[in-house]
Amino acid sequence: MELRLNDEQKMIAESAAQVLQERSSGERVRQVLEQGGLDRALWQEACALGWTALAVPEQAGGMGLGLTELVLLQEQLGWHLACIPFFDAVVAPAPLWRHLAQHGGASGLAAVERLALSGQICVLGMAVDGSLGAQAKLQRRTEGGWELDGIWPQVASAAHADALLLPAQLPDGTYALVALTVQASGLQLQPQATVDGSRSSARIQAVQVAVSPDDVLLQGDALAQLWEPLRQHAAIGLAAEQVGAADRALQLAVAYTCERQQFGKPVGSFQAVKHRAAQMLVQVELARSAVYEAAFLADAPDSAGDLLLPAAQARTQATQAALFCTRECIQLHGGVGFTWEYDPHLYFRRAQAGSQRMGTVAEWLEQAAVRLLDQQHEAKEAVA
Amino acid sequence: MELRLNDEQKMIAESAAQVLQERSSGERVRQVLEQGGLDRALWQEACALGWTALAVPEQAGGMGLGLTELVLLQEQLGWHLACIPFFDAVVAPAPLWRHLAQHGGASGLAAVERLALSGQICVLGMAVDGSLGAQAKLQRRTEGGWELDGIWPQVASAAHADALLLPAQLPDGTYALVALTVQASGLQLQPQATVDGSRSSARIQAVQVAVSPDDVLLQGDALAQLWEPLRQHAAIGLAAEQVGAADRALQLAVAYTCERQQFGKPVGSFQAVKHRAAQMLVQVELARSAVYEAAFLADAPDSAGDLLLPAAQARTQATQAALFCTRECIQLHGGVGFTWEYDPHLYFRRAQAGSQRMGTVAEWLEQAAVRLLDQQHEAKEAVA
Amino acid sequence: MNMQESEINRAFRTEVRAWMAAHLSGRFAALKHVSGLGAQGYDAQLAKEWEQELARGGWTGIGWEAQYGGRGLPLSQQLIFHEEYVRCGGPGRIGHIGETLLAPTLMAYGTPEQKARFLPGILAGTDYWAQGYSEPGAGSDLAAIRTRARRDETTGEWVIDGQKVWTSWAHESDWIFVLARTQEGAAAGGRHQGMVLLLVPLHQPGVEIRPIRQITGTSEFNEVFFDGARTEGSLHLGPVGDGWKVAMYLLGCERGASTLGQQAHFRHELELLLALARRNGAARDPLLRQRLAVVALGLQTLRSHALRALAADAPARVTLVSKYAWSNWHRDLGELAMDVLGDAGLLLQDDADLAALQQLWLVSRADTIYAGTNEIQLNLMAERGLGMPR
Amino acid sequence: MNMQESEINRAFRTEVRAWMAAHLSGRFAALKHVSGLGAQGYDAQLAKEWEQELARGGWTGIGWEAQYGGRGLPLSQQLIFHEEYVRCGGPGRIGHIGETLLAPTLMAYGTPEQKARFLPGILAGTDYWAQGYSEPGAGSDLAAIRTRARRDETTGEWVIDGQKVWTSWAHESDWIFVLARTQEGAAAGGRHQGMVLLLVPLHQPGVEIRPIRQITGTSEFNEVFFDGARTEGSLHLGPVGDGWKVAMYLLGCERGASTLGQQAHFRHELELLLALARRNGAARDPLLRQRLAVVALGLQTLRSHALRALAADAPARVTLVSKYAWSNWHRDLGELAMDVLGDAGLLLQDDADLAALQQLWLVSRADTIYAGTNEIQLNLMAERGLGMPR
Repeated sequence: MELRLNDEQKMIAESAAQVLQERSSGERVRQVLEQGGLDRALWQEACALGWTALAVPEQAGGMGLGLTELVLLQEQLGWHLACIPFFDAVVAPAPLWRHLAQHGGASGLAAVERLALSGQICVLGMAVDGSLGAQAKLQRRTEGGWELDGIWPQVASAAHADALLLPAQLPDGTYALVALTVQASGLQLQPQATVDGSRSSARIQAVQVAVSPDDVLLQGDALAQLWEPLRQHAAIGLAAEQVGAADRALQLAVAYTCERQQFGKPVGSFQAVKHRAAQMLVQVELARSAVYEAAFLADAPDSAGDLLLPAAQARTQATQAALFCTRECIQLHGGVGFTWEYDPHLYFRRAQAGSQRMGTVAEWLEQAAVRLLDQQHEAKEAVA
Repeated sequence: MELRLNDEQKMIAESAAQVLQERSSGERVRQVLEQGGLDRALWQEACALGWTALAVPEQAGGMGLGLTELVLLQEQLGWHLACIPFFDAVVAPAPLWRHLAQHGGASGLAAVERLALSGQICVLGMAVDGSLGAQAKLQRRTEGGWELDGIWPQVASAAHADALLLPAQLPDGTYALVALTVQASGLQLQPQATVDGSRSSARIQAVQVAVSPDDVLLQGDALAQLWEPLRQHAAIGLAAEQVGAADRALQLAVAYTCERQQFGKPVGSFQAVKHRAAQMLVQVELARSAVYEAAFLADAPDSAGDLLLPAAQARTQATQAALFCTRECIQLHGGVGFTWEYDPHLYFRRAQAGSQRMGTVAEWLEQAAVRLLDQQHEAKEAVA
Repeated sequence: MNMQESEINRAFRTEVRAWMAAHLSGRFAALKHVSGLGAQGYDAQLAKEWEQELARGGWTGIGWEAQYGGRGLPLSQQLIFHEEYVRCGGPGRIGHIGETLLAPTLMAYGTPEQKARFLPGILAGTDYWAQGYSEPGAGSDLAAIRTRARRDETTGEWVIDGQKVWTSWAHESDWIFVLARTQEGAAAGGRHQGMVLLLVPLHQPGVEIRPIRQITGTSEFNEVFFDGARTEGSLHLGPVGDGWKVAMYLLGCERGASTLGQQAHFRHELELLLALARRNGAARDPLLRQRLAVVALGLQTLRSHALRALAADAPARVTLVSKYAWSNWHRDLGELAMDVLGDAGLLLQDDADLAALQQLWLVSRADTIYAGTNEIQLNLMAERGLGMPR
Repeated sequence: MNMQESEINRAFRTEVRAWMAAHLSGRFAALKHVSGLGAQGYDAQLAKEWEQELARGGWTGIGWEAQYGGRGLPLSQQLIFHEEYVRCGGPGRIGHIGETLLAPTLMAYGTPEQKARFLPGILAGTDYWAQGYSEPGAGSDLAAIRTRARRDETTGEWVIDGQKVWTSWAHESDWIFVLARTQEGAAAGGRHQGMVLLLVPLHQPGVEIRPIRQITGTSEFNEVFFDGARTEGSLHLGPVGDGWKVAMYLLGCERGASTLGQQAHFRHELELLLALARRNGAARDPLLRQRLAVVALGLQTLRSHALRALAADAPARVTLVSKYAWSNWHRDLGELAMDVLGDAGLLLQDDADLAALQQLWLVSRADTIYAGTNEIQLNLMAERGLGMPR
């Protein structure tokens, strides 16, 4: 009943930490940031190591593991500020691949293999808040053909994508999810400069883009029903990244303050500094506990699929941890904390950007409040 | 242009501090609390010293001073936890006395003299949130007579009142304010046990209470127009009391931690303790600045009468200061902090009670937001 | 438990529920949901009889080895018991100092005679123990204790002089374990040397107990004065001179399965608050809604964290966080409760649920102070969890 | 001002506004509302010409005595000038280190020759000064400086070796005042002894200036390396050996009338934020509304507090609060700005107003660090404001 990782899970986390220590060092991250923000070599390594196939079902050629394993990897990637779009191209679409592999028949399996396992970067084109909310329309043009028109104003990680999964509205008002390569004729991808340089963004526009039936991966009720669990899964995955960033900010602050001398002793021996670091620790470890439990629950065999409260818990704890720890990391670095040369601001930017994605803390709390204060009440009254 | 007290104002504050040091010592307050919570001797002293007449207009026999002077006194009373209903019987009704003296003619002046200057405790029967909101009706019964029926569920300081100013609804839906002695036939006053034992409360009920025309002090538009400025004045006055309580909590914490020894030195020499005390100081002094400026603005000759933003500022800063400082005062006292014997909990109770009166912080912020975000915008658009 | 609960554990959970439903009834119904900690209407005599009822049901010492009369249940079932116990309304455990603190220390450090003499009474709910650690001058700095223990050369007895404070339930207890200074073993020097942990009967002329009135107006804690108090010469627990080490071992027993019981109690308080908010309209306030969601999610996180911290391989940086986290959460809950009460919170309420929330607001101020203040906890986390310099 | 503003002050306010409207136009319009502090598009050359424009208008040294070329205006009018200057969009003052820090120190400690030589250039906006205090190993602990100054026996000149850091605008300045260690006067011992404050020309071979790239990507601060740099033997400010005292006096000059200018700049940022919230709908969010009200009321409180702290008889516990209060308020404003920006905040914005809010978010992180970190401020408040033990 205790919340503990099994040996395989521990090994995944430890080996990822080792790989990233080597392949995504601070120096390397700096280099990649100057060159546009994508570490393609690391992405290829991630593919080679099977990270991108981790949660893809076995029948589709993946390893068939769960959110817990993704969370452990995503946490390490956050810790090392690894410049690969693991969240948008692996963690977020994972429930989609599972759905397609289980319910999509042969064409579904083929799509998963083509999009998730071919080594290309296939980004899920959610809105910033994790909703489908596209300003795009998909219309049938010929017997077997569709046409896509519209705008996706701000798609994270898209500037480096090879392929995109784009939501669009059907004539009946429901949504479809369309897979396209970035070379598709009529598709324009305009990279955007981001505050968090380690994660790209792009504005995407489609003008009369031809879409083959195979590229309409999912539509109507099936997509609508998948989306809420997918959003909750993704929120837990993003929370793991935030835990990693928060923990790294703590580690940087502790290391710096224990080395930096003022008034004849390490700054880290002053009680005010120690207490701040301890408060960061509280935030980090509570958030980690929340994220791990949420992932465990997602992977439990009897999981009912509804992860609203665990996701809300993971996201709110992790967002607060990341914001608090990265802010205090700057403060505890003193003067060098607000220089470009030192790393704290990189994590600070990441934390701020993360806080606005997949729903803000206030939005998750309101959703939790609906469940706790409105719905449970109604349910109880209905029973009574 | 600097914000500074004049010599007379300084003297008022200093002499009040001296009087209260002697007449409202910790020991005395304890004694009064055990005996019901009203220090009648101190009330009589307050009358004798002219404190209760401070802001009553000169033409009505008062001293004609302003909110600044009331605020200075109220702050001292809060600091010493003085057990007299100065807020509900002096500060809150002050604008009413001014209005009656200026616009109420001879009967108005007589009412002020009778109710405000006779030495009795005449409590303004506001709702807890400072609104008129009574569940009471005033109806004309005979040519010159009225009849009052209804309930005032929770009137602060009323358990010790000699007279009450009770709002009631007229048949046309507007309100009237009725003065009654507590002996009035048909008036029932049921004392309530309070969390903050230093401030009483009572449930009041009127059953067919006869009201003479002279006792209907104000009604209709005149009352409606007076009430909002009165509520703002009162909020600033209550904020002053909160500043006093916050400052006292700080003083108690500093005194205790500088005396208490652990690990071979005063607890107050530990940086964590010093920093907490300093954060209390920040809260106290900012709140004091906000309260003083609000009072200055209220007393300024060209004051337009609208004190919404200054009152919101004073109330939010002072409420937060009082809550923060009294909570931390308990914490910094360690084990003895949660005993009955030590004083911190008395201020803690007072701070919590104060936070719920005259509008909560959230309510004041929302009112300020309306002004800052909605109304100014409309005003600007109207001009543009 | 929501996750991977085995069939065996599910059955055990059902067993606990059934027993509680059958036994926490009749005269014991008055104890339902009464926290004990300075709570109004806590009848100590009835609570002791309830402990004996538990003992008869086999619910005391459930984790103890069979040789001590326990059931040797695994940690997971201990967790389930404590959680279900409180969920079913089980009252605050008046015997917990003996059962969860002293007994494991007796098992680790006690002589065979001490174990044989004291464990059965603890298990049966007939002997109650108080803790004699803090002193007026030794709170956060426990090593500053001054209570002295010396040997009576003629009788061999220990003679104790000094004063202890914050001794919970001393007025309802039979025995107290007292940390005291003695000359023996002090040769090595250092402020942690030369102490002894003594087992001392409370009912004797040399002991005076004075209640401390708390912020709530009630008294759970006491001052205990020792003026030539005596105990048998053999009743030191562990080696004389090494009392500090034994005392620290005992404190380490506090973190355990009963954590989940505490959290189940928090859950009960939270439910009271959510119910009030639904009733009085606070649930419709956009700001209070947010704060209610924060505490509700926060409690779930405390539980996740407890389950993570209870794992045998949990590192210090995980376990050290727990006390700070729950105590501050609980304090926040108390503050929120008063804001949800609103106007009503200004008056002392008769309604039991509302009164419980007001009590919570007052009582929870102690949570960040006793058993290591926030400040001490932060020191420990920084130094032991993060390796920062002293 | 809202309160009791005299006719004279009202007229003065009108005069400032009129002058600003007439002169902050044409080529100077590009400087409107540009804060200077690492802001994009801040043209240092134009900013210097603007300083000279101000000087011609009689708006530099307005509080200086007539003997130094100033207008000797009372504090109330200095406050009005600074407030109106920023309200009218006046840019960050590139000359403020010279005018508000060095000049008063020159007046207090300078020789007649030093005053005659340096004050006119500061007043005219032709000579710019940088501050050489902090070093890589001496930040919060300024007394740990290691930069050394010795006399060249042959020429009598001062020769300086060492490194300073966080020197604002060094690359745009002509002179720097350098706090350095010298043997002279060190006999008495103590780490604050044996220092000297030297006035040193920046344009010389022994001085190397390297920009520090900040969190914003721009560079306002520099490192300055002294490798046998030289200045005239007479250019020590105040007594040799007592440099610490002079340096502290200079820091004390930071608190002054220009506070209200800073607050007027904050007001401008706040207005940008409120306008954005009205535009993008954040103003309709019940939670963001509360936070917007908090910062708006908070700024008014900062102003109330500044007016109270500027009174001659304000006690230390009042004045010591100011820096901590404004810097943390400003940081909060930056965090709120990003939350109000929402999605848009993730992208680097071209729109000048939105970009200014993003800059604010980054730049304000420095506010709680430079000129005494939060931690140092809290120490000072506790020790000097509350008399708590060191």
